Formats: sequence, C-alpha cells, structure tokens
Amino acid sequence: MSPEIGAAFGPNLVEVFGPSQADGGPELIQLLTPEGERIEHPDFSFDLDDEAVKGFYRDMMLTRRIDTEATALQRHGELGIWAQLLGQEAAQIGSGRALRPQDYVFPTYREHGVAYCRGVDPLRLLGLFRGVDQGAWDPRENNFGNYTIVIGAQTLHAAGYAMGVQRDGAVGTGDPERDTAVVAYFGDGASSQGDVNESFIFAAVNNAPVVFFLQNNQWAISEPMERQSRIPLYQRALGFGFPGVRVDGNDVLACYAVTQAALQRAREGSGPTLVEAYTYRMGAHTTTDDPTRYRLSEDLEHWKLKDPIARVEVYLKRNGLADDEFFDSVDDECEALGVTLRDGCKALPDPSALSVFDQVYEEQTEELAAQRDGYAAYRGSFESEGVA
Amino acid sequence: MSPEIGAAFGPNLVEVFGPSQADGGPELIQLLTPEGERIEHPDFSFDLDDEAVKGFYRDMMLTRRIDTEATALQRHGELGIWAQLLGQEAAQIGSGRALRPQDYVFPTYREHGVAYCRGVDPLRLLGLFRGVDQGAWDPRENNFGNYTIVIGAQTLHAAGYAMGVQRDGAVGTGDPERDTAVVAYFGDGASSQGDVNESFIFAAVNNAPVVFFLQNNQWAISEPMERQSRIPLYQRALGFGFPGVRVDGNDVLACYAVTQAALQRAREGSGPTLVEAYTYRMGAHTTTDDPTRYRLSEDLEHWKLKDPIARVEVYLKRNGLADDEFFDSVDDECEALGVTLRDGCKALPDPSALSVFDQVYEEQTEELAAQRDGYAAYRGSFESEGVA
Amino acid sequence: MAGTMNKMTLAKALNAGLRKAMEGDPKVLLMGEDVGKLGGVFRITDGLQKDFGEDRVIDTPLAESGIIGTAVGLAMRGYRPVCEIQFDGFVYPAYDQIVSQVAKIHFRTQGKVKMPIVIRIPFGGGIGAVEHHSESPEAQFAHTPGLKVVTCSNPVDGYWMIQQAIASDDPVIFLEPKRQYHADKADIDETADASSIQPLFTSRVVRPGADVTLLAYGPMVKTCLKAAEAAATEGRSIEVIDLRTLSPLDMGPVFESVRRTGRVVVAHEAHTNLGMGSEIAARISEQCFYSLESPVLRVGGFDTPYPPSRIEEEWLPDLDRVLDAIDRTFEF
Amino acid sequence: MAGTMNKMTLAKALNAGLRKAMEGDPKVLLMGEDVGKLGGVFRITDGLQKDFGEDRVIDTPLAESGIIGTAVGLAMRGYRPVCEIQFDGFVYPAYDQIVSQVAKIHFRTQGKVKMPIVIRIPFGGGIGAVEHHSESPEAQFAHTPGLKVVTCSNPVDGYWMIQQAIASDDPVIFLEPKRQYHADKADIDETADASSIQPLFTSRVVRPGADVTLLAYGPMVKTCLKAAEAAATEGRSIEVIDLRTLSPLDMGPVFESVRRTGRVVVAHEAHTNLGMGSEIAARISEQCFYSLESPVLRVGGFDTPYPPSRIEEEWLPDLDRVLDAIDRTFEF
Ligand SMILES: Cc1ncc(C[n+]2csc(CCOP(=O)(O)OP(=O)(O)O)c2C)c(N)n1
Ligand SMILES: Cc1ncc(C[n+]2csc(CCOP(=O)(O)OP(=O)(O)O)c2C)c(N)n1
Ligand SMILES: [Mg+2]
Ligand SMILES: [Mg+2]
Repeated sequence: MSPEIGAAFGPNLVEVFGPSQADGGPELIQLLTPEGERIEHPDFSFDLDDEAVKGFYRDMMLTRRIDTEATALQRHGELGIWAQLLGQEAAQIGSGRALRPQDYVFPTYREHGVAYCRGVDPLRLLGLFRGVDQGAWDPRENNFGNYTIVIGAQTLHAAGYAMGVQRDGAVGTGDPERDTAVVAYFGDGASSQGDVNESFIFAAVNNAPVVFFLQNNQWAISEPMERQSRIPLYQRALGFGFPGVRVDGNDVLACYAVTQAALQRAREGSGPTLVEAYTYRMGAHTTTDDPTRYRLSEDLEHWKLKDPIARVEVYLKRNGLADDEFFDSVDDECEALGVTLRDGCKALPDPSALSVFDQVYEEQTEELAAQRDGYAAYRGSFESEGVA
Repeated sequence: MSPEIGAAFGPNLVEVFGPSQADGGPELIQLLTPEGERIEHPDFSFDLDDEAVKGFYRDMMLTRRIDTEATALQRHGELGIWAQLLGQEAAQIGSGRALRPQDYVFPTYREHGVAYCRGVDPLRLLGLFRGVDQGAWDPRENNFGNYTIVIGAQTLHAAGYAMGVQRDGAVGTGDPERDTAVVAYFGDGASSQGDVNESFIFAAVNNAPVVFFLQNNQWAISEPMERQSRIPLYQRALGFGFPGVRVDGNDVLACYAVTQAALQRAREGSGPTLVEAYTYRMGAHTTTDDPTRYRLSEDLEHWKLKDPIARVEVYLKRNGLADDEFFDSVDDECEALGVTLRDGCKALPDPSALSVFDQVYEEQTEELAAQRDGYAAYRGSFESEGVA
Repeated sequence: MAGTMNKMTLAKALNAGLRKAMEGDPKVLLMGEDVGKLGGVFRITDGLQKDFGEDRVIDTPLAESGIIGTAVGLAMRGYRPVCEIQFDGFVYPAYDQIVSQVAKIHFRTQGKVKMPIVIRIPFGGGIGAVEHHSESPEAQFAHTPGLKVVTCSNPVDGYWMIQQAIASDDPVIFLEPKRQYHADKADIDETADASSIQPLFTSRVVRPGADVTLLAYGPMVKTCLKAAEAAATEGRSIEVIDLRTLSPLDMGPVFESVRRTGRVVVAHEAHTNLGMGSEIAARISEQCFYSLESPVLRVGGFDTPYPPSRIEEEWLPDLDRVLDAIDRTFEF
Repeated sequence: MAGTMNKMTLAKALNAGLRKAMEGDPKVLLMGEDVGKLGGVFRITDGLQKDFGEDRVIDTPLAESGIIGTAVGLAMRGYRPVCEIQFDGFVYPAYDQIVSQVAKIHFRTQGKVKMPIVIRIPFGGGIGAVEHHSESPEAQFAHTPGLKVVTCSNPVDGYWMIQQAIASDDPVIFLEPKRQYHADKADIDETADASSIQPLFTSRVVRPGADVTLLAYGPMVKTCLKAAEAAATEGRSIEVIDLRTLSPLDMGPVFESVRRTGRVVVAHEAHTNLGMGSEIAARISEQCFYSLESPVLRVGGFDTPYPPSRIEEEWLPDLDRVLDAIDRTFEF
C-alpha cells in the first residue's frame, strides 16, 4: 500500500507487535529462565520462599504423573480419550497456587493441574474421560467448576459468576478472606469464539473480578495460533479496555507472580485482566490426535529445552535447595499416585443405564418418569427371559 | 487497588482513553467544524473540490428528506415502522460517496443514506418497512446488500465476501477499476455481538479487504454506549491487530476522507480498518420508540448544534460557494422526492399470499408445492363460496 | 377478597408477577437489552429498575449469548436470573448457551448444580413487524431435554406462571404471546394464595365440549376459543384445551378429552413441519389409537419463513383455517 | 466398467466425492476447523489442501458462527462453500447464522441471492466420545424452512450425495453418520454418469418386505437392516426404507409401503420428543389413516441429554429395541 495512506492509520500493529516469536517476544514476563536462573522483572516479583518452589516442583511432578498415567490408561483401553497437559504444568500450577479458597475457577477440559491445586481428587477427573460420568466432582466443594468442552462457553459463566460476586459485596472490602476473584481458563483457539469476546465485554463493562487465563499452547488441535490472531493474543485485552500481559507459561514462578497480581487486582475491585501464558502443548491434542500430520518435530525439540519442570529442578539442585531425599520422596509420591490412579480407574463403577433419567431435572417430570419406567420394564423383560 | 499492582499491568486504559466525551475526545478526526470552518488534520485531508461539497450537501438534504418523509408515512399508517437516520447523514453520505462501483456494502437497517449513494431507489427501501417485502432490491445491481436486522450478522458476511474478493484476485492489483473493498456497517450496540468480534478475527487473520464502519450514534435503543464498552470503540481494533480511527461522524468531509483512505488501504491489500464515526441518533430508535423515557433533552439540544447538514450550509454560504438558486433547487428536488415517495409508497403493491411458497428455495420441493396448492385450493373455496 | 382484584393486561400482569417475585426473593435478577429505564421494548419490566436498582435490573451489552452465558454464572453463584430476549428471532445467538449449557448443566453435574434461570421470550406474530420479530421457536426448545418450556395465553396465567417459573429450580423457557400483551384485561387477585394456583406444568380445559378436541397454546388460544364459539353456532361442541406447558407436555387431560371426542385439531403459529403439533399428533395417535374417528389434524404456520407483514394474517392460522380443520375431521 | 470400481469406506467415499466436486468447479471451497493439514479430525478432507491449496481448503479461526457467516459472504461473491462442523454438538454457536441467515436469504431477497452452501456435520453417537460429540440435531434444522437436510447411510450414497448437495443451489445440511465412517466398505464406480444417480431429495426402499414398514436414516439404517434380518428368521417380512432426505421428506415411497404393510416403526438416535419420528408419525397417521393396523411406533434416543459413553449403547436405539417395537405393532 502507499505509505502515506498506511501512515494515516498509525503504525502497523503487525509490525509493532511482530509475528509470533518462538521465545514469546520481548514482552514475555519471566522470573526463572529455562536454564534455571532466577531473574528480575521490573513489574512482577515472586514473593514466596524456596520451600514454596519445592512445593511447586512437587505439584508439577504429581500433575505430570496424573497426565502420563492417564495417557497410559487410555492406551490400555481404560479411558476413552485423554486431553494431555504435558508442557503446561507451570502455567497451571503457577496460576492454580495463586488462588485463594474463596476464588472460583472455570476450567476447560485440560486443567488437570489446576484441578489438582483445588483439591479435586484426580480420580474424579478420569471419570469423564472413561465415560462413566461427565466430570461429576462437586464444584461447590473446591470452587472448581466442571470441565467445559464447548470451547469458550465457560468464559461467560466466569463473567456472570463474577457479577454475582460483585452483587454479594465480595470485592474490594479489604478482607482477604472475603474478596473473591474468578478465573476463566481458555486456549489460544478458543480466543476466536464469540463467547470469549463477549465475556471480555461483559467483564469490562461491569468491571467484574475476573482473570482471563489464556494458555497459549501454540496449537488448537492442528491449527497454529496464526490462524487465530495476527498479533500476540495478550494484546486482545487492549481492545476491550483492560490490561493484558504475556507471561512465560513454562515458568512457574512468573505464572504464580503474574496471576497473583491479576487476582489481587480483581479482588480489589479493579476489574478484569487477561493473562496470556505462553507455553507449548508438548503432547498431542488428545490421545486420538496425531500431531506428526501437522507439526515439525524440531518445534517440539525446541520446546523441550524449555520444559517447565526441568528448569525448577535445575534451580533447586544448582542452588542446593533440595537434596536427593527430596527428589526421591517426590518420585515415590508419584509412584504411589500412579498406583492409586491405575487401581482406582479400573474400579470406577459404570453408571446405571436408568440413572440418566433422574439427572435431567431438579424436579422430575411425569413424562420422563414414565419413559424411565417403560425402559426399566423393557430391560426387566430381558432379565425375566434370562431367568426363565 | 494498591497502586503497585495496578502499575504492573501498565497504564489504566480507562484513564488513558478517558470515558466517552461528548465531543468525541481528542482523537476525533475533523475537517469541518460545527461552525462550518474547514480545518487541517495531520493525517487526513479532503481532496475533492467545492462542487463535491455542494454535491454532499444535496445528498444529505435528499437523504434527510427520505427519512422525514418515511417517518411521516409511518405516522400516517403507510409504513409499519421506520428506522430513522436523522443526524447520521454525514456519516452515511461521506462514507457512501467514497465507494467505487465495484465495492460492496453490507448495511444494517438504517443505512438509507448509503443506499441512496449506491443508487438504490428509495421506494425500494420503504417496501421493507411497509411490510410488502423484506427489502427486495437486487444487491447485485448496486453492490448494496440487503438490510440485515439481526445485529452484527452482516459483518461476517462482509468478511466472507472480502475473502472471496481476495480469491478473485481483485485486491492489490493497482487497477482502480478492479481492486475492491467491502464495507460492513454496524452500530455501537452491535459491537458487543460475538459475530462482530469474530468478523474482526476472520478479517484480520485473512488480511481481508474490509472496512468496518461503526456508526456510534451513542445509543442502542435505550442503552448508552457505556453499556457496550468502557473505552472508545475505535480502540477495539487494536486488540485484533488492525487500525481503528474515530472520525467526526457529523462531518461529511472527514467521513469521506477517512473512509476513502480506509477503502484504499483495503483495496491495496493492507487489510481491515475500523472506522468509528462518532455521531448521534437525533431521532428515536425507530418510530415505535420513545426516547424521552431514557435520555435527557439537553443531550439532544447539544447535538443539534453539531448538525451535519447545517455546518455544510454555513460553509457554503459563508464562503459564497453556493447561491440561493442552488439551495432553492435542492429544496425543490427534496419536494419532488417527497411527492414521489408519498405517491409511490401508497402504490406499492401487497404481495400475493401465495408468493411466499415460491421464494423459499431455488429448487422448489414437492412438499412445499403441495402445501401451496392446498392453501390455494382452500382460498379458492372461499372465492367460489363468494361467487355462489 | 374482591377488593384486591385488579384489571390488568398481560403486559401489566407479567410486570406485576415479576415485581412480586423480586420482592419475594432478593436473588431474583432481571437482565436483558433495554430492560432498565426503558422497561423493555414491550414495557414488561417497566419501573422495576427504578424500584430495585441497577444491580437487580441489568441493562446488558447487546449480546444474547452473553446474556444467557452470564446468567449461567450468576445462577452458579446462587442467583435466579430472569433473562429477557427482546424478540423471538434474537434468541438464536444464545442458542448454544441455552442447549449446551443451560439445558445440560444439571445433567452434567448429576444435579450438583441447579440452573434456576427463566428465559422470557416474546413470541409469535401478528404485530405488523419486520423480519425476525414474529418467530415461534418453541419446538426447538421443547426438543431439548433439560429445558422446560411454558407459555401463557392470558393475564391471569401470565401473572402466576411467571412467578412459578421463577420459583422453579429447573431452567424454564417462558414464551409470551406478544400479540396478546395489550389485547385484553382480566381480573387478577394479587393477594391470592400461591399454593391455591394451578401448578405450572399442567394443561387446562378452557372450554368443555363433546365433538372435537381443539388444542392450542399461547397466541392461538384466543383464536381457538373464538373458533369454538363459531362452531357452536353451527351446532358443533368443541372442547378447547390450553396446553400451557410444552415441555413437559401434560397429555393426561388431552387423552381424556380425545377418548371422548374422537377428533382432534391442534393449532399453532410455528411452522407445521416438526412443530409441536407433530409430537402431539404422534402421541395421540399412539395412545388413543382406537378412539380416533379421524386423524389428528394440524393447523400451523406454513413451512416458509415468516412472511412480510402485509400478508401475515393470511399466513398465520386463523379462525377460518381452524374451522376448516374442524370440518375436515368429520370427513373421515 | 467394472475396472473402475473402488472399495471405499464412507470416510473415503466422502473424501473422493469432495475431491470430485472441487475438480469439477473451481468455486467449491472447503472450510472449517482442522480441515487443512490434518484433513479434519475424521480425515474426510485428507489430502485436499495439499492438492487444492490453502485458498480452497481453509483452516478457519475456531468460531463456528464465523465459519458459517463468512461462508454466506463467500456464497454472495459466487463461491460454493462446503463447511465442516467438527462435531454435531459444536454447530450451535453457528445456529443463528444458519437459521436466520443461510436459511432465509433466498426468501428475503425473493430469490435474488442464492445460498449454495453445504454444512457437513458428523452426527450421532456410538463412538465412545465425551459430551457434545454424539448429538443428533437434525430435527431442529428440518423444522427450519429454507434449509434442506439430508443424510447418507453408506459409502455409495456418501460419494454421490455430497456431490449432489454441493451442486444444489439451496443450502444443504449434510449429516454424516460418524459411527459409519470406517465401518464398512462398498464398491464405488467413480466413472458412473452422475445423471444416472438417484436424485438427492428422495428416499429409497433398501429392503422390501410385506408386514411392517421400518423407517430409518443415517446411522440407524444398518441397525434396521439387521433388525429386518433378525425378524425374517422369525418369519416376519420387514420393509426397510432409508429416508436419506429429512427436509424435504420424500413420503411417497413411505405411504406406498405403509398402505401395503399397515404397520410402521420409525427409528432414530435423536431424542424421541419432537424428533423426526414425530413428524413422520403425524404425516403417516394423517395420510394412511385407514391403512394403519397399529399406530406408528417410534424408537428414538431417550429424552435426556446424551449419556456418558459407558452406557451409550444402552441409551441408543438398538436392534433389540427396534425388534421390540416391531413386536408391539402386532399388539394392536
Ligand atoms: C465450540 C467448539 N468447537 C469445536 C470444538 C472441538 N475442539 C475441541 S478442543 C479444540 C481446539 C481448542 O484449542 P485451544 O482453545 O487452543 O485449546 P487447547 O486444546 O489447545 O488446550 C477444538 C476445535 C469444541 N470443543 N467446541
Ligand atoms: C441479535 C439482535 N438482538 C437484538 C435486536 C433488537 N435490536 C434492534 S436494533 C437494536 C439496537 C442496536 O443498536 P446499535 O447497534 O447501536 O445500532 P443503532 O440502532 O443505534 O443504529 C436492538 C437491540 C436485534 N435486531 N438483533
Ligand atoms: Mg491451544
Ligand atoms: Mg447505536
């Protein structure tokens, strides 16, 4: 285009922000490098001690174990499918650990690490993927919502829940046990859904206490993030009038620090924030996916160097913050968790075929009760045949 | 909120952009003041002569006449409803006159001025509001799409059409008769719809030749624009990676200049632009609306001072660019148009009740043909009764 | 107490019912486009924002998916949102949130999360409007398990049914026949004991008869009552049933009636193909097989998009078409 | 020429049909999520982007409304977009664009603007998937005037019907029974003359019989054919009709059959309430009133959301439930 005309509309945003860069670009907030070195950032700092870092290490190891174990269970036919989080442990543990009990989480189908942080029994997660239920943990117990499969839908639920929080006066009171933030998790692909953009609008207009936590794992199944946006996704928030930041999603310290600050902003009544955790889906989209069809193995190799767990391990070891005993004990815990999951999964009971009729409504209808009875009688007829 | 935390996320965008200001704020592009004085803008200039300005005056006068005439026709029961554009003449004539024949327009239900620029017979517009058809002009004749009532839906059609233009190689060729831009009109209220935001994404990712022309008339029926966004709407584009500008929507010169530049950008292959025309809905939402229920009359009085036609009139008169003869002849034209519309409207034929069956499909189904025949026979039975 | 009787239109009755529900439960919220100062384009929420504040009567951004999606979140936080969709034709942007979220969350969570959401939709035609303002989307919602779907046909039902819907712990699609909003007035006793009111998910015989059973709901009830009157002058006794609830259907009174009359006509404005009439016909044909003297005949909107308003009265089922169908049931 | 016969699964047949359509008309575009390099999650578009380029096989942003809405614009520019919706349960975000735009634009413009769009939707259950991946949304689309709705049940139909749908100047919802994608292979003669192929909007008797008419489409055809076989061993002769087109319905062969058999069972996976079966039952009851020995019986998915996969086979209509219904038609 003629430069004059272009100039009239201000700088070219694609040039300003640049195309997606493999290292996340200059705006990436990082506190722990892939080499395990802690660095400073002018705006965000990690304010917990090294015990906490060890805790994060343990959390990430256990989360990865849940993931690999579930993947194996799928291979053995015990699960129908599994959505792997491999590579996203830091994003999930960092953000999950920044939550307070009263905060509320709206996850996608991949937030196993966040679920773990909230205290949801991992076996409960398997039920959905095994097909015995649809994720039947009680969201009221841990303030961890049910997995939402229709991408983006839960971001509106989060905005609405946050509007409820506002109406309950649980924002900006200064009481750390009362002020409440809501977190909506979603992916780079989901960011294109109308619902997600509408949730930005509802949250912004109401100044609702929501943190939009976007795990940009570079892929929406086979589509690279360039199919969703031509500028970095954290910039999306600018268009809606609230801040957006990009954090190194493989850096658990930075994820913690940034999420904590965003949550605090929400709880204090300063409204929504978009946190883009720049990370990588090291596994397949799900166990039925075959990433070799659409991405280069070099890409993966490159990201392996940025493994979120490895860098914490290096940091702990190099600085003598944890001894072999610590690492061994974590490994033992992982082993134990693996056994629990394997045994537990196989023992998960199938639902009864009749149960579905009772779960549709809070107040059962005559119509459906009759359908249930008819089906029960039909099934009974086989049994009596069998007996006869 | 504690200032440290806020600062970490950068400047407060609401503070930066400020709340909506009645004068459009400092970013408003203006070339002709409400007092009729031409001013310079560093980025945009009006490159037509004063004959063109006189043409715009005439266009706006005729457009206003279409509007007032239709409003009167509704009052007299000749139209079921009418969506008034009073106050938005400059936005529509300025943008509409910047179009080339090959460009394509996707309007809302209020773009009577743009329709007029495209050469659509105003009587055709009345049909929709009279209820004799649903806007049955042929969009292929004037590259002016049919009115779309579901707000925002047409912005996606525009993005798709523009993707078609790209596939036809009608972008960036340098041939002024070939390179094609697409314009999607929509309102401040519509900007909240998922579809509009998705259209931004599709257009940006494909770098499609679309101009998003947002007429911010301050109201979505009874809702002020603060219910849709907490920052100026032209900023929305930033979040999607393309430029957004705010133009004085009551300044026909600025609307022309800015739209022309944005169209040219699109035609040259530089992708989408969002143009927010900052204007005011001086009438009711439609003839069935009662704005006194929700807005102050002072507000309207304030905007009357910025009338888009008055300022051009002052400009022409003060600078001796047009004489009484000119103004009289425009008035005469308006009168004549009024007569045409009044007479034409009343003469618009009602559709036949059976015609609906033939317009559902390109290839009629047996099923529907049978339904039609059954209904025809049923109607026939009354007639024969009547005859008998 | 006769002294507490108030004559109200359907519009006023709904307004009064909403007010009563809001007074009775601070968790009840109204949300939608223009429901605040304007009181909605039909004034159903007139004055409520003034009295209950902007936190309880919420003018939302113009995004239907957003309205329903945030209502889901509010419901999860313990609120009871009543969402207004401005016109029937504008419910579709919210369709995903309604059928995949509102309808399924109770099931998904095995009942751990309730969805006490009411989605009010002015529906039906006959008001001379442009496209998308006269749709009858009920069958699509009735086809969706997890939703309950009701519609009122008169001010008294409007007043009570909206309160019952709000009190329901299941999501209710509440269809309001917009053509009736200002059509007639009826006496409403606002002090009546709610427990004495007919339950929400029930149909009602509104005119007893012996020869033909005529089924209707919402906007068509009035037409059908008139048809029954007209038929009476020709010596035919028509029993009219106001279905009131479309999902679940309350077929008990219908079957009982059909077993007496042997003839059925079902009328609605929605497209005939796969409209409520198809399900009702299928059920009656199955359950009353030996009682039927004639097949169930359907009088519905044609299987074309809603027409331009100048011919809408010819498109919509009317008294004559209902009478014609009644006649035809005697041809078998 | 027998030499040109190719054994194909339904998945491969659809792929071959798409390829043929793209070769035949440069205006045909494919668009959807993951349809490019991946070839779609079911590989229906496998290899097509490689051969036809990124301009004709478009990986779209993840927004269904956007997919359909931009397809509308492309159609207005003269293209013939074929949109893939990844799974049935994800069509709802696009519902508004489908029912208010795609379905209505021809009518709105009195035929001046055509909408030659095909919306491909893998539908139905039985693949052990999680929520939203096993829905049967056909009735909602069939209820919408302006759309045409078809479904194939076997590779040969898949190959031809997809080409016919793309050639149609009306919008077609093209439902693909995902459970059948890789189930069976059939011989397809890709060189056959397209004009010799059965027209798109017609149903077909796939097994003649005398005692009961069994109606099915898409995923249930196979089950019904098996049921007919099983019934045959008990001496009952079942006529199976593959409906193929759901809107319009091609009821001619159905009525003809029912007038012979007097008994009808209609089977589908979709919820029974207001499913296709209700419309079919209503029409048959009306048109074949004196021929029916028994009411039309429906075997459908239950009126609950689709269940967790471990019990989906019990939820879905199966051979036994079809046989049971056949038996019950003799109880009248
Ligand atoms: C509305 C909708 N459309 C399509 C799908 C199918 N689908 C499931 S996950 C997925 C990709 C999502 O990508 P992203 O948001 O980046 O999340 P990620 O899977 O990478 O965590 C798609 C297309 C869906 N679940 N919902
Ligand atoms: C999806 C949808 N929802 C609601 C409506 C009803 N409606 C018609 S116009 C309008 C306000 C639109 O405001 P805006 O976009 O600012 O345009 P304006 O009318 O001011 O030109 C509304 C809510 C609609 N047409 N479509
Ligand atoms: Mg992703
Ligand atoms: Mg506006």
